[in-house]
Amino acid sequence: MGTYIPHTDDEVASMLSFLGLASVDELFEVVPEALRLQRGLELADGAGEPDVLARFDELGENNRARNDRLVCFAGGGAYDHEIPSVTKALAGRSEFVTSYTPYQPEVAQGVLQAVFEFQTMISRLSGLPVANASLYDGASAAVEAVNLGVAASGRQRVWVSAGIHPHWRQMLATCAAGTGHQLSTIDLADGQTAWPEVDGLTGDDVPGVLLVGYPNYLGCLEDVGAARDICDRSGAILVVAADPVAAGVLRSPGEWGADVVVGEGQVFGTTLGFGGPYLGLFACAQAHVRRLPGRLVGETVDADGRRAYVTTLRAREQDIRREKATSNVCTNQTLMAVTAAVQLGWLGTSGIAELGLRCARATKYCRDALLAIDGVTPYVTAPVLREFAVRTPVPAEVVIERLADEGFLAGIALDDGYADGDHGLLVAVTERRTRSEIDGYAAAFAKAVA
Amino acid sequence: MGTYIPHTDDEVASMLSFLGLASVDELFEVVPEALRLQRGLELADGAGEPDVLARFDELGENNRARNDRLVCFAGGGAYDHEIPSVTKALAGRSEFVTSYTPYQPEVAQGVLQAVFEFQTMISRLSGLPVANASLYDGASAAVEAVNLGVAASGRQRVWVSAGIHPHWRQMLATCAAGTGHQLSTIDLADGQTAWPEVDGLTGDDVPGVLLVGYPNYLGCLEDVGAARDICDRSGAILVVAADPVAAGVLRSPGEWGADVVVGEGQVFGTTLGFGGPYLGLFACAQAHVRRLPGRLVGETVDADGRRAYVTTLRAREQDIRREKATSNVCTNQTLMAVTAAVQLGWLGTSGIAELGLRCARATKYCRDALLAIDGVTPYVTAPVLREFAVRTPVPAEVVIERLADEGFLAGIALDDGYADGDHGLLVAVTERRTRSEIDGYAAAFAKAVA
Amino acid sequence: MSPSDQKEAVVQTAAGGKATSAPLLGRDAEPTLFELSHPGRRAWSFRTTGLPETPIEELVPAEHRRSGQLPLAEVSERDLVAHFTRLSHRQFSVDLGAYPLGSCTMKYNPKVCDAVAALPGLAGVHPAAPAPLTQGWLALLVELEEALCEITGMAAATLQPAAGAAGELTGLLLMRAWHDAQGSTRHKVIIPDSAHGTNPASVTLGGYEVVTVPSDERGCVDMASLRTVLDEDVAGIMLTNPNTLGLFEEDIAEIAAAVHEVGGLLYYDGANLNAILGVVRPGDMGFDIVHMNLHKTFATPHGGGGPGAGPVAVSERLVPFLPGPRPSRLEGSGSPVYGWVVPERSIGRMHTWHGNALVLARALAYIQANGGNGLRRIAEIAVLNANWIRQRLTGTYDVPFDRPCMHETVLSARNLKQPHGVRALDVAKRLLEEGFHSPTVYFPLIVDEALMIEPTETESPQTLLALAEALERIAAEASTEAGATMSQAPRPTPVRRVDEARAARTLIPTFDARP
Amino acid sequence: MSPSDQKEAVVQTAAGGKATSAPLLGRDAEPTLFELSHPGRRAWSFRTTGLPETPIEELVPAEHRRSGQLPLAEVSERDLVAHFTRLSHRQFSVDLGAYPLGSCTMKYNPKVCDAVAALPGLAGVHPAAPAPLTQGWLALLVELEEALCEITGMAAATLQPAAGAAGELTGLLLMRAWHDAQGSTRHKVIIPDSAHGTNPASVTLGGYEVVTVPSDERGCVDMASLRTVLDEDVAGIMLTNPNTLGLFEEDIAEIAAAVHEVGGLLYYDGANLNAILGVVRPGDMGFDIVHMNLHKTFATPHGGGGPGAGPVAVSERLVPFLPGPRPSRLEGSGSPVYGWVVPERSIGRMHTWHGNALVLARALAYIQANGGNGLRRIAEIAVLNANWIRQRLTGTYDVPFDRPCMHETVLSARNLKQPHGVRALDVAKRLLEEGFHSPTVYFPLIVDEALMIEPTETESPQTLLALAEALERIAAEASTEAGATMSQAPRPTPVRRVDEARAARTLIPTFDARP
Ligand SMILES: Cc1ncc(COP(=O)(O)O)c(C=O)c1O
Ligand SMILES: Cc1ncc(COP(=O)(O)O)c(C=O)c1O
Repeated sequence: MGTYIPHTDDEVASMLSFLGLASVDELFEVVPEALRLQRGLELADGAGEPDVLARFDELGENNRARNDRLVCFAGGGAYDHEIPSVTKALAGRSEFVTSYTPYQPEVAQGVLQAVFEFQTMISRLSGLPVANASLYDGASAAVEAVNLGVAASGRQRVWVSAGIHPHWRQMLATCAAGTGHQLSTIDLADGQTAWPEVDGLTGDDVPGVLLVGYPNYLGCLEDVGAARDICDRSGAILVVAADPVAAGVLRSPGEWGADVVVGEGQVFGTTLGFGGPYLGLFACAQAHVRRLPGRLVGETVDADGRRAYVTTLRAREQDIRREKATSNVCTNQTLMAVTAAVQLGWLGTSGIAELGLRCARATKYCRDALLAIDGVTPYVTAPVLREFAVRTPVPAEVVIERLADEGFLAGIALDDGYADGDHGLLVAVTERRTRSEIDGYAAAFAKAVA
Repeated sequence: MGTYIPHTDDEVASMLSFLGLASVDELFEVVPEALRLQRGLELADGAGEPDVLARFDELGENNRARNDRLVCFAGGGAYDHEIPSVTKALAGRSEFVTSYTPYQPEVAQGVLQAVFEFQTMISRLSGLPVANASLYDGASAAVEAVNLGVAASGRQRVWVSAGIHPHWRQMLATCAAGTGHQLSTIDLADGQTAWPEVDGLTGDDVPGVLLVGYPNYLGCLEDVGAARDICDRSGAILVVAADPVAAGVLRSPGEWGADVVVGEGQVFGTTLGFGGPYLGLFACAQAHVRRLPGRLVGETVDADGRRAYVTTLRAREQDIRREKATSNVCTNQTLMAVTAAVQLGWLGTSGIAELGLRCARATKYCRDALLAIDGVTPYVTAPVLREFAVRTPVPAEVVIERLADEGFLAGIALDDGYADGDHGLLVAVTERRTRSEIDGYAAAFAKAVA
Repeated sequence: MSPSDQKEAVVQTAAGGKATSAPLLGRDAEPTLFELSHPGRRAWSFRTTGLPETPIEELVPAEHRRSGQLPLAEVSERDLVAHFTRLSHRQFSVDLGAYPLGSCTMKYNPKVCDAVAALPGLAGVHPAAPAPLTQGWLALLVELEEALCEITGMAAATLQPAAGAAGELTGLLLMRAWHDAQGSTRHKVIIPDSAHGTNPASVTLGGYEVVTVPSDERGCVDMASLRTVLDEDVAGIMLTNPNTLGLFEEDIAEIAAAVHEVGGLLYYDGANLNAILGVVRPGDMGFDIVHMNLHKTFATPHGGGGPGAGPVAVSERLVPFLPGPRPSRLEGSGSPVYGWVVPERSIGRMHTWHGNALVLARALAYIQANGGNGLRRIAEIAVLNANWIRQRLTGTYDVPFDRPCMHETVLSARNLKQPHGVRALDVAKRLLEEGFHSPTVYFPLIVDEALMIEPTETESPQTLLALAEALERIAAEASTEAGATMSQAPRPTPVRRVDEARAARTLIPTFDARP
Repeated sequence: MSPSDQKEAVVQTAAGGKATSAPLLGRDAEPTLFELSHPGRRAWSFRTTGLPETPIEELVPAEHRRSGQLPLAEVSERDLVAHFTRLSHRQFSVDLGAYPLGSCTMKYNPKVCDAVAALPGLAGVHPAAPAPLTQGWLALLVELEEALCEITGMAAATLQPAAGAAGELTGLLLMRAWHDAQGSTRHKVIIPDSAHGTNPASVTLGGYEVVTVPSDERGCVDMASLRTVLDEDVAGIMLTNPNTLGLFEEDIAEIAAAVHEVGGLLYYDGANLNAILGVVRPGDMGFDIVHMNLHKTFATPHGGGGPGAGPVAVSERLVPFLPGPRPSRLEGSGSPVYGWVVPERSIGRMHTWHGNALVLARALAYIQANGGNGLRRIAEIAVLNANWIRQRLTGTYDVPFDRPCMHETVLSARNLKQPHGVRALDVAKRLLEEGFHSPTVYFPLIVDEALMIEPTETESPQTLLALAEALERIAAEASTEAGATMSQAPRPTPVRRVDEARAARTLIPTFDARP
């Protein structure tokens, strides 16, 4: 049996005798007899490390959609971006991996400084002055942003663009059951949010928060200015769900006038990993810093006046504020934040720009190639950056199934109300896709829909 | 182009101007014009990391004999043993990987202590009081041992058992061309060295060194006592080439009376890696410590009396002793020594015994299974531990080729004078081989020789 | 160019090769990546794609194009590596030494689980790939769910919540959905005054009002006061058992009966599950909803603050409300086929995808490595270690509740206040100098000068002894002259005591906000 | 059982969880693994094989069976990890900071090469597998050989030597084989007095006698004295160019002519190849035999002292003598097929297998990443960095040979001797306190108080400046009171100056030899 317990039987015996106990069972005498489990757990006995590894290796073999076997054209919030050896090596250092929340800053400057650098980078990406130390994922960041927006605006009505990832909207709905927020989904027209007229609305109908994607779920670039305009006229808080990978080429949400920016940070060095752990990004304007959810690292000095870092504005947090806290988040995704800091350090000023540009180039090339196929038509015409949707003559599920046999993960079938009766496929093309991969994909695609 | 150079063009320019130079070419003016390369190197331009990785991944795909695809029954000095995650993680720490020889002990206690612990473990394994910090591989350790033996005995004649790995014997011969040692190969009789009579030999014929394997290349357990006896009677130095993986179950060479023990340390946590880098093990009796080749770490104290480690007896070494050095080795295989220290720490007292026992069990099971096959006969009858040879009705090369198609690396074809006209296959069975693997192997084997 | 000009040229940029911030060599501050940045440097490289180099103008409409560059650090790969390697040397971790941080279960994280999480067949899978292409992952998740249900004694579980707090909110939303389904609207959720801060915070997010019940002199829920607050308006109660004092709520059966009596549900905060693995199961205690912290009980590494995973298991009657879609073994003969199923009355999603999948994989690997037998052993030794420390330190430190504890023990440093005003904080900082991470301090709130010590089962008796001796030395010091200087601790660390007040007063949340 | 008995029971064993030996927390010594050992503990686990559990008696004859157990450390995985992690924190490395260790070329080691060396398709291949099953490896080795030949200007190379010194011996044996083939027996090999110690040591192992030629005032081989020792008994000469003073041997063509004149061969010690990549090639200088240190020039990590790789390239006439078997591209049409070929007059094997294969793979990856253009740039910047440091420190330190240097520069600390007797050793130790690894000291032997500084191309101008400023501070200190205390350095390190004399006097080579 594999075990990670150091104690030998003699040691256990001598510790028990120190406690005046005759057996380990006596340690649990406080547990009412009637409640105790009268049998062993019905789980297999412990296995050695090699056996365990072998089992999981086999599980992996049963996943056909691994990106070392199927060339990945799927996106929808999870992308197959380059992860250099240096990011894996540094973010994998055991000091980062096996430590916890920096409660003792004197021995946690490593994580604290890395997070401080992460916050700085996310602040620059979003164009807003403050970013937190991470949230669970994009969806949970959106939920927190809506909570902040409602508290800040004092209004429960939330206008959520249909261009927001459907899973995010589902999670918003789940959480609204608790908070009582009123969510209104605002439909898209040709890939962009068709915001309703706000003037003249009264009472409950006046939105307190607007949530828009940039680019949105269909990959389209939204007119964030229009949303900003509504917020100016209604006093609503503008939350932009931005794809951070585009930050090197697109105007920053801050520049567009966002009050809060959220995003999915998986694109910065975190593996696809079947959806997690990922990285919830959260940045906001100075005005909202005391409503910021999650941890925040700040710079200060130590007793000798040396520069030092520490988690700060703790008075917002649940362990101090309890039921009045801005959020309940405690454990977050710090390791992914450190990973993103390394990855963004690796990218740097020129790399982040190059990354966005390369995604856009590959996407255009791929989109043109697919639209050249008989029966494949644009899903919408709004401008896209690194992801796009097409209408397919056969169900998207069938396209995906057929292309898997050709060595491609074709994309994501549009559902959740997008497909409007029609067949829609969402295709993402990252900087990792080569011309020959895309040509091969288009050829297989043509066969699949012929 | 991938580059690891930080300098920007402006920086280069300002550094040049600081030196009063107009161009980088001027840095090389000391190089006679006529000698300078008048063209660029005829090598492809630099490639980015992902392209480089992709190329090597493809090279790997062209190696059919990878142990994640072919179940490994090959040995002959390189074995497919368990390498736990913990060994990879710890020996892979960049402090161990990217440092060099501990010339500044104050900032190299990590490597120094790890090597000190390694030396202690190898000393215990060999049954001798001193072990060095590693040599290149088993063969080079054997060469150094013979050099030591000749110097210690003052006699050039070296009796080398034919049970020593043929490649080692070839390297001994290569180096003897320089040292002038006279090597005599002593044949095997049914798997064990048939030492000639030593009494009555005179002058040049009297051996100064005996070199015997334990177990030997055919996997057989030699009567080391017989060799010891010859040494006692002739004053020769006894060098035992021991398989360290067997140390948990076999009498130690030191107990057998070895003066020097050498071995191949790959078995302790180092990957097959197509033969390198491996780990040359070297241990000797106290009497020979001043003739020890390579580095030696010793315990001492620092200025505050704190326990500390440092490389010692440096006066033997080439950087001080120059042409009178005991050896020319400088860079050795320290990282593999650290790896072995971790692996032996992981194995511990019970693990090293279990390892030998499991190898022996699997070997017996496999040998019995093969010998049950028509036409497959024992190569020799001497007792074996974790490796054995069989005679095959078809050439061993053919067996290997056929079993590769069935998913097995069948073993090593005996040549270099072993096969004595017949077909011989050397088979190694480590603790990693399961019953179903061995059964499958035997079944495929039967088909292959039918 | 003179040396001084030279200096000009480069002085803006810090020296990436200078290592005085590595504690091995010195105590300097490590420059930020931005200070190591030099215009024009780079580390990145991408695949050669062979794609046309379409200009940005043809790709992004003018109004969407960013005007200037997005400034990030510009460093060489060498400086990037040196920077983060030095930072790692400024960071304590479980791999360096004991981390008895109460309530956090900082046990050893087996390296084999890292290898599992790095397998290309698991790490390289896109979460939106259809079920037929991800059978391995689905099988893994179903196996984990089943194991967790067996361990907790529940009927089914969701693996979506990304951490404990997310699990709590999930549980409260399940509570709400359940009561709605019963057609009853309730407003209150009861929590003990010893509860972890995430509990009340989650209650608020669940749309409930917190009702706090005090602990009695035994450190357990005060039954009397509980009964006074129990009524039809109570949706449920949140408990952790053993509670945050490390004490087992012996009246749990009675509590369960009383709460169920008024139609309320029992929520189990599983942060302390390590104490009872294989010994007693929340389901058997009467709990309806259970969250687990896989990053505690099941040894998935804490990552400097995350990621974690907080699966929620429920009793039969709550299964239809679980978040969806759920990984499920589909009926049918032959080798099992897996797919996604949405419970008919699901509260909806609680994660963008399927939860922190690679953390879930690590936890299953850990469960398989230990096995049913090994898991119980974990609880036994964790409790043994905690009681040994408690016993050993009784008398040296105040023991607010003098009863056998479970996997952790809460002591108090209030006895050290005289003569030199030594506080729990000082003990925590001073302990760093002894080579141990500090316990959790000032929690639970109901204990004054609390020191919450959780050794976990992976620390040896020798480590426990050394920890106890260190705490004894500190207590002894407190009464001597040394006690007066304890506020100086820690001394050997790369930074000394950090000015938290200043950080909050003049907020510097980014490098750009520096004065 | 009383606390004190308790202590008895465990005190023999050190506390694996105590981290005061990690410089982050303290300055204690780290216990050895043997002191952390406790009877009965274990970390190992093997595959479940399902094989019969045959007793040892049936497997190993009595006379071969070991009597007692083989005692090793018995530790938990947790303690094993903590021990080696703490040791790593007590170790300086390139990844932590600049390492200007002259002659060792401690440049940054790209992480991508680690990934290459870890590929299952390379790392998992048995070296005895026949050629048809290892085509990828053979192709890799052939490509590397070709690249190295292009870089050095030679005809063919062997990849077998495991390090530079092994390459030297290989080269000398090639020399011997060549002369034998010419039917001439020669006894002498010439080396300059500035040569690295491995050169004379290898000469002896090659069966030759060392003849040393002095350096002239320029720091180069003294032509006059060379001519006096050149005769028909000279088998060859070993040179490194640039030499160990970091100076280019400008008379190399003349030297080559003179040596060839008497029928001798020229051996190139490639330790300093980094300086001339793509600029000038040993082959074009007239060398017949060239060894390379891949762990220097081609950035394969030094591993705390190894592994390295020391391929030897030769000119056309020596090809038939190369060690074998050699990986070769076999003639034939279509996609290339690779196999092993033994040169007809091969001197034989110089490695058990094919050399340090995974090191060779790393080097090829590095060559491909940099490319032909990148390799020349490496030489340019390496030389630029060294000259900048040299120029900057001229006047502060003695410059024994006042000429432009190549990739490294040798300064002397003799000017610091007065008034406080500060020596090169003190400078080296004091520099550690400034956050840099020390240069090579007291080598080459012909320079008194030598400080041999090789910055390499991967250190930035900012790092160079900081290094220069540190060395300037130290020089300034030497003349002040601080100079008197410099023998105290290093101060912040986990151990202070180590007593080397004592280590040699009372040898403790193993834990078991401790008094
Ligand atoms: C008792 C208790 N409940 C809940 C939590 C919250 O868990 P998490 O940090 O995973 O959100 C914690 C962990 O900090 C805890 O200790
Ligand atoms: C000039 C010179 N020659 C030869 C060598 C020997 O190389 P290696 O250490 O790889 O055996 C070295 C390295 O130390 C060296 O610096």
